[in-house]
Amino acid sequence: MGVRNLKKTGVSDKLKKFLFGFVLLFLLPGCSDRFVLLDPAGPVAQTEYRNIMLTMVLSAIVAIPVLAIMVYVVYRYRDRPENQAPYTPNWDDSKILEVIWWGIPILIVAILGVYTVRDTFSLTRPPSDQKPVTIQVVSLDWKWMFFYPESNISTVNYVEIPTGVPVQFVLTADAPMNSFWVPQLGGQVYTMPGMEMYLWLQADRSGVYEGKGANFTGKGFAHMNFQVVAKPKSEFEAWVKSVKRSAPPLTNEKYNQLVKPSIANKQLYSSYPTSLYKDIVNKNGGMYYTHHGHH
Amino acid sequence: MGDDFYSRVSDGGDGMKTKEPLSGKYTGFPWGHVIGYMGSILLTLVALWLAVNPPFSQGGIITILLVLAVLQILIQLIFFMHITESRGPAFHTLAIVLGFLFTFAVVAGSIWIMTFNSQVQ
Amino acid sequence: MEATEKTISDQKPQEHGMEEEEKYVLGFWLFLASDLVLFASLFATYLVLRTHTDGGPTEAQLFEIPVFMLETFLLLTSSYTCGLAMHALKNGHARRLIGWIAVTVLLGLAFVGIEINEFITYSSEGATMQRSAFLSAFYALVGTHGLHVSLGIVWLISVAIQLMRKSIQPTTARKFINAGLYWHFLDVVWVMIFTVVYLMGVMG
Amino acid sequence: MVHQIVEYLRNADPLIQMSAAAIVLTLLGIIFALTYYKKWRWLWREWITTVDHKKIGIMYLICALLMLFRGGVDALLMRTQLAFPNMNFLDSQHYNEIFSTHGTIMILFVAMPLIFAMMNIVVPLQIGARDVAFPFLNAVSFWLFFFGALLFNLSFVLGGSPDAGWVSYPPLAELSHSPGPGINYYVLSLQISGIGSIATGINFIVTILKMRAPGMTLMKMPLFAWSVLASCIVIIFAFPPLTVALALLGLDRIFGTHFFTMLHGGNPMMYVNLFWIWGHPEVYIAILPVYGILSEIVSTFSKKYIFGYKSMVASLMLISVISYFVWVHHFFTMGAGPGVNSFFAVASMAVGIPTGVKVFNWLFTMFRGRIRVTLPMLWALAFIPCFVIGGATGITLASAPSDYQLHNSYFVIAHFHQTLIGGAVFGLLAGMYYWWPKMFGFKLNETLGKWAFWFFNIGFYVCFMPQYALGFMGMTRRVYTYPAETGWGSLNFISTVGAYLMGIGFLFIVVQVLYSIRYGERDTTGDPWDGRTLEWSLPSPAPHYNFAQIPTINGRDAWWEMKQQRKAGSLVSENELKPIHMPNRTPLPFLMSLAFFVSGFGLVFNQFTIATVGLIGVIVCMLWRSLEDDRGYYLSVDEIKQTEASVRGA
Repeated sequence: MGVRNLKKTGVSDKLKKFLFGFVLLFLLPGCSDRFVLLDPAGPVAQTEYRNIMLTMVLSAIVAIPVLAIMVYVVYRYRDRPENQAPYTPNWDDSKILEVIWWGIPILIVAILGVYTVRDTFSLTRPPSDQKPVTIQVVSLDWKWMFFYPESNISTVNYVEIPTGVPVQFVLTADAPMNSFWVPQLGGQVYTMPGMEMYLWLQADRSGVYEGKGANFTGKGFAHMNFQVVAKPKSEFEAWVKSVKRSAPPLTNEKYNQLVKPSIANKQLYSSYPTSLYKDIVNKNGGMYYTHHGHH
Repeated sequence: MGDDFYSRVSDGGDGMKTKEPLSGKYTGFPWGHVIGYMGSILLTLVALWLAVNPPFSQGGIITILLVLAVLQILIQLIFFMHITESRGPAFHTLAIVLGFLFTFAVVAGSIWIMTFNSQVQ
Repeated sequence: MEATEKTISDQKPQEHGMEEEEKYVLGFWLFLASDLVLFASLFATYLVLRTHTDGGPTEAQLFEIPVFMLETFLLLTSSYTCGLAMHALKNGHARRLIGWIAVTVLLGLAFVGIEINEFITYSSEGATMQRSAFLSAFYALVGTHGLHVSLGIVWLISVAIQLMRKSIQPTTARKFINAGLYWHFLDVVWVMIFTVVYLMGVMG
Repeated sequence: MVHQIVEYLRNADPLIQMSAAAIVLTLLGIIFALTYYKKWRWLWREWITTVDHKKIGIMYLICALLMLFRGGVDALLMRTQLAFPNMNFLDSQHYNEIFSTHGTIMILFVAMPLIFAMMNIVVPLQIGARDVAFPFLNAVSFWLFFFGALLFNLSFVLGGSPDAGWVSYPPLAELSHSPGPGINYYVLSLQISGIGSIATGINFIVTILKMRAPGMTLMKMPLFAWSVLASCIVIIFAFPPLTVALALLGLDRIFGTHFFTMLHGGNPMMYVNLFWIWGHPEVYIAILPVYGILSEIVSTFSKKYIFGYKSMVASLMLISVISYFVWVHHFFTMGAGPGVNSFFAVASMAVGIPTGVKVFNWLFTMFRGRIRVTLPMLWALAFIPCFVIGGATGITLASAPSDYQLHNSYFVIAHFHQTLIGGAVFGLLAGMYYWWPKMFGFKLNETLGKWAFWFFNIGFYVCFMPQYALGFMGMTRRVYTYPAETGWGSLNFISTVGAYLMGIGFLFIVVQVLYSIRYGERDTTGDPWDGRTLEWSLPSPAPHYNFAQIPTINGRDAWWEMKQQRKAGSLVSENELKPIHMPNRTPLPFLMSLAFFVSGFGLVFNQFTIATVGLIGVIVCMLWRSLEDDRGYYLSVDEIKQTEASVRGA
């Protein structure tokens, strides 16, 4: 995060130092489990976490000295009669200095650029070699619908995934554009009507991870939260079986109810019409795009 | 454009015809315009012929069509809009060049961004 | 980027010399550069949406070669006659100048008439602006150009009236130069519409 | 339409009804005061029909400060709602309207007019010109901005505010999901003021390129003028995509087309794309002139030439071009593919290079200088650390993999407020304090100014630093409420406290201005800060023709060098005076923009008759202008002598 304003100014200086310390306290990794971005639970979130830290550290390498120089300069060259510091009103150019401060940012951007490109490409590939699970996601007004094409079960605002296995979320929307975000597992991808988007996530440890819609969609937007429960593969499979056994089926009529703007709680469905997901994509313009899962 | 022309108009309107033109092309037959017109008609016909009877692959044809269009635009800019003429710094040329750069950025950029995983044809 | 030393001097009141007129011409070029990007945005929209026909008419089904070729020739020729008008201006022939402007205006009117007829034909075939995203984008792009041409016609007429009243002076000359630039610029845009919309359209 | 409006007002929240009543009362009060003090004629002759760039600049400034007040109240309402978990101060709909109008107003009706105010007041004075290149067009720009802002603000009381965010993404902003007139207001008011912005861009490019005083080559031009040039280049190329995006959204909503709809092949992403082709350059439009302001202030109050002038010019130009190649970083998460994201990520980071160079150059301008910490310098000094941190977090957001996590979180909110408040607003306030004596002839009170500064500054950090942390806690932007279990409560509360501190800071500025009108130190020299550029060679406020005699320029920091050469005395030698040609005042810009407003208002409610009447009005005004023979008038030498004698207090 870099250093805050450290200007030399008596009492308010102390105040600012206090505030800075205060903010830093909240930022220290691990000091609270609520800093979900600093507590990645899978390889995707881990890559993104490292990228965030790298950019911050490299920016701080420039920012902190700049602020230090500023404090020093303002202190040393104040316009006071007794100030003995040199005064060179016509000195306005230095090739060497110019080369240095064009050079430093170029160098830093070059380093960051390399890592950024590397990570950007790597994030489009599955995070591990395990056989992946596919889950289709539809954002609605104002709820999240999940389909498991491999086992034909469906859920609302609740999704279970096996740990240690890459999960390919295939996302679309049957409502205004939203964004699918599970901070502890990895970053977002927009859900858009008629488009199929792909997002690889993986949980390496069991747990309950909060997910949310991150792109504004109107009145009920603030309530578009869902839970991601990661558990070992065997438990996950047992859960799928229990849903198939005990939950009601999702019919087209029921889905048409769900599409209407409303806020929903967790729901489970033992089956859904097999063409439902494809129909959702196509009715909103899916025919204009070639879609491809599993790269 | 037409900067040198201005100096003649504004240095006293009545002296216009008697004053020596700054370059010969302003008097007599408008060769530049005729050449530009012929060129643009020719380019249009060639483009149409290529589009109707494509002699090879579509991608290649589209590239050629775009090249022909750029030539046409250059004809308009040079023979009719006289973009190359100016006295003093050619700020207007700079502006138009920037305009074309950003035009390219908007069109090519949008296609690159928006047609990812979309059906182009 | 070194500038010219020549700037406004006190000797010539700035509003009455060539500097004033030069400012207008530079300003107009800047407007054209900006307008170019406006068309770029419309082209980008068209290119992204051209396949989104929603089961409705496609480009190849709609466009007719004789119609858009006629439009193209009318506009190219009007650009040429506008150039001849400029030639007349540079030689100080006020009457010839007004004559060529009149020819240009007539060619422009013919162009707009044919375009309106083209749009009416399409609409009567069910290809309205509300039918599909492709058609929305088509009408937006070609229609914006047509609107520009119509404005150009009004502008040329107004310049011609002023030329008839005041003959050639710095102000009227500048007004015609800008109107002429605008007219040629519309040809530049049309060349791209001809290529990207019509030719690539009939290629299918 | 009338029915719609009455229905809306009857069903509206009491808060809105009360505000509507307050607005009506204020208007009546203003009308009464103008009539009672017989000021209508004055208002019409001196302000509404003026084409003087200085007066237009002052009108921009007043509007911007009024809009800042409204945007600020919006901000406080939002922060109040978010201060605690599960608050019921505002409902979801109300909150959505408020954050949408807050964003739109702050960017388009505060940042832009503040920039235009500085440009208008300073640029001609700084380059030794008597006005801008096209004074008439300049007035048109202002009135278009004014009526655009008016139309936007009307939505609050007449029919409902836009509620789809300041970006108004479709399909949320389409008729299918936002049926009321709110988004129409958004589309049309931005369209109207946007036309004015493009015209301003063209106007100032021509002014700067063609109207500099003799001897002022481009490389001797003050950096503020350079920065305005860079900003205007961005304006003329970035605004057209916005025009198109809004026009197409408007066509969708009013004429039933399918550019961005969900059905019939529309593609909402294309709006997002077009919007940000404008949207990102837009923030550079706001920040580039601030770089110029900083350069002027730092140089003046360090009593030194700006360090690395050529570098500064090069970096301004570089930023204005690169800014056009970064727009995708606002939607990296749209899945445009790793190639696209990589290109735009690296381009976005590359903007940091020239920006970093500028900071170094400011530091080395102060190095071995003599620094006077006056009010403008204080704000400039506060700008630097704030902007450095904002820039650093910007680098994080530019890196696509980081952005996947931080996008749409409070981290983004903190980042762009840090660049737009800590950057643009701090810089513009610095500029306002710096040029205030030139505008009005008196200085603003230092003590009150320092109170304002500390409240605003400390408030800023208290408000926005916690928001970075909230981003790391996964708080998404635009939520109107959050449950207590999230643990976001304490930091949100701190943030709200900060927002109120900033509010107090703003009140201090208001008090400071009111106090100083009466008691502020009068500027009798015209050069209260020991300035370096030409505007300080003029009396404060400058006479309406600016320069009795256009000076000849020999070097950068022209006035500084003149002062070194001739220690005292006026620059004007009376015998060399010549009559000055001035443009006439005209009601046309006002009337034409009013016609635009009528047309826009009609379209908001799908009333095509009203819209057509407005458009006809616009065309009539244009034709009138084209055919009228307005040659301006001459100020005689005697009049100039008299004016000079009175303004210079001789």
